[in-house]
Amino acid sequence: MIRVQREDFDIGAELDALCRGKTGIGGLASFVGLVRDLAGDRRIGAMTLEHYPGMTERALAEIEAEAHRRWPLDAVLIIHRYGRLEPGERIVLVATASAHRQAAFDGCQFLIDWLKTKAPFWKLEETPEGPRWVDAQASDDTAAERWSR
Amino acid sequence: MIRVQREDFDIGAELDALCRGKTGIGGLASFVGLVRDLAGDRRIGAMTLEHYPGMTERALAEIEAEAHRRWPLDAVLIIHRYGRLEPGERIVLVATASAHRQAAFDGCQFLIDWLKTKAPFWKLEETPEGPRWVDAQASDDTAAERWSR
Amino acid sequence: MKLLYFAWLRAKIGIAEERVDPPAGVATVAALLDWLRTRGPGFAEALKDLKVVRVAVNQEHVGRDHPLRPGDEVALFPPVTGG
Amino acid sequence: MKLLYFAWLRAKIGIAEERVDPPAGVATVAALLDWLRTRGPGFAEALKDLKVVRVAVNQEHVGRDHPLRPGDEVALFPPVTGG
Repeated sequence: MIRVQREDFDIGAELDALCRGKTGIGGLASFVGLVRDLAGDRRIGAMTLEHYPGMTERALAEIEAEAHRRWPLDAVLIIHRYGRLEPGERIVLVATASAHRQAAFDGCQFLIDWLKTKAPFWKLEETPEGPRWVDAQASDDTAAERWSR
Repeated sequence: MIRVQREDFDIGAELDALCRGKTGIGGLASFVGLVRDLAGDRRIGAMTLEHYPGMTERALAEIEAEAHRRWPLDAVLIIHRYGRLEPGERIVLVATASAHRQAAFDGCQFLIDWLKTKAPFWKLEETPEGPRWVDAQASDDTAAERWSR
Repeated sequence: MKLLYFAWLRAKIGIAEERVDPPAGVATVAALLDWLRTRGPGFAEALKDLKVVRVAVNQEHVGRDHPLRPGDEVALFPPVTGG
Repeated sequence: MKLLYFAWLRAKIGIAEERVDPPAGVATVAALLDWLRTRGPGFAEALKDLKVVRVAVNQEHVGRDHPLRPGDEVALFPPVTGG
């Protein structure tokens, strides 16, 4: 399941809903990305997440489908927020449930690695020197590439 | 933080408490282990988790400390239940928070891998043929060994 | 053809969305980028370094040689930074 | 010396906890296991295959050559299966 929304989400409620009625699940891996108050040595007041409505949903659905193709997953969840977020706020939740924990872990890491290089979101940070668009990180490309085949 | 308890836990509340006030956290990885209704091809009615009070807490505290030594983690959480649990019920929650997502993922996977081979818990399954102690799995040893050094 | 601009590309170009009718020779993404650069200083500045410009056609990431058709939705944006 | 038994070791031996005073020669974990096997059929059955018996002394995993002292808490159990 994928969702793109402005509002915050309740991790516990989302994960409960994901697993409800599925008693073959042995492991549930999840990852939450949060707004940090520091980026390198710049202090961040807040950030605004811009996205490409329509393409975002397509990209996330494709990432979800690819995770199902690669691992035996009982459930996949991607929730990504947009709009203005302050430090400590949740940005994204990805989760995978499987009979086996390694599939859950690998699938979950795949989701966030691919999302970071394929889903059309952009971060504008509020810094003491004014607004600043976040640059893509080479480390994110490296992380995504380990899943290429 | 570690906890050994009979009662269920609320994943969202636990993760919120873990991150509260820590605005340097960029990533929060977590894993929940659940009771499956199948083990291999045996149908499981329920299972009872026995543990070694005292040693359990020591073992979990040591695993927590080792995760902190190995990765730059802002917070570590291990909650493990004991007693009788039915399919779909939560057994264990491990979570790690870090400025960087790879540290969070690696730390989280380390926690569950070490816990499965070092923490004194034993599972007694209720099967149609009667109660059956779960055997340790070679794959768990293999998973734990990748963190040896 | 519908064009969309995101993040600092939108900020530099000064518009988020427009409808254009490129010259007949503009049949690929590469040709579109070359033509857009001639449309004013904002475009020239935004498209100065094409290494940091990504393109989606009909909401799919595409390469520079991707063919274009009149009804396409073409989006230009920097490398993504979500998650 | 306090002895604790867990999981199927407890079930086969039939007790969860006892206080024992082993003979003077029992100075290591290996010697304790050998002595325990002589204490009855439940012990012999539980300790038949020592490859699947783990030992903790004072709540720490130890090897077979670990030395024992009178006040120790010694626990015997199968390989753990939590998580």
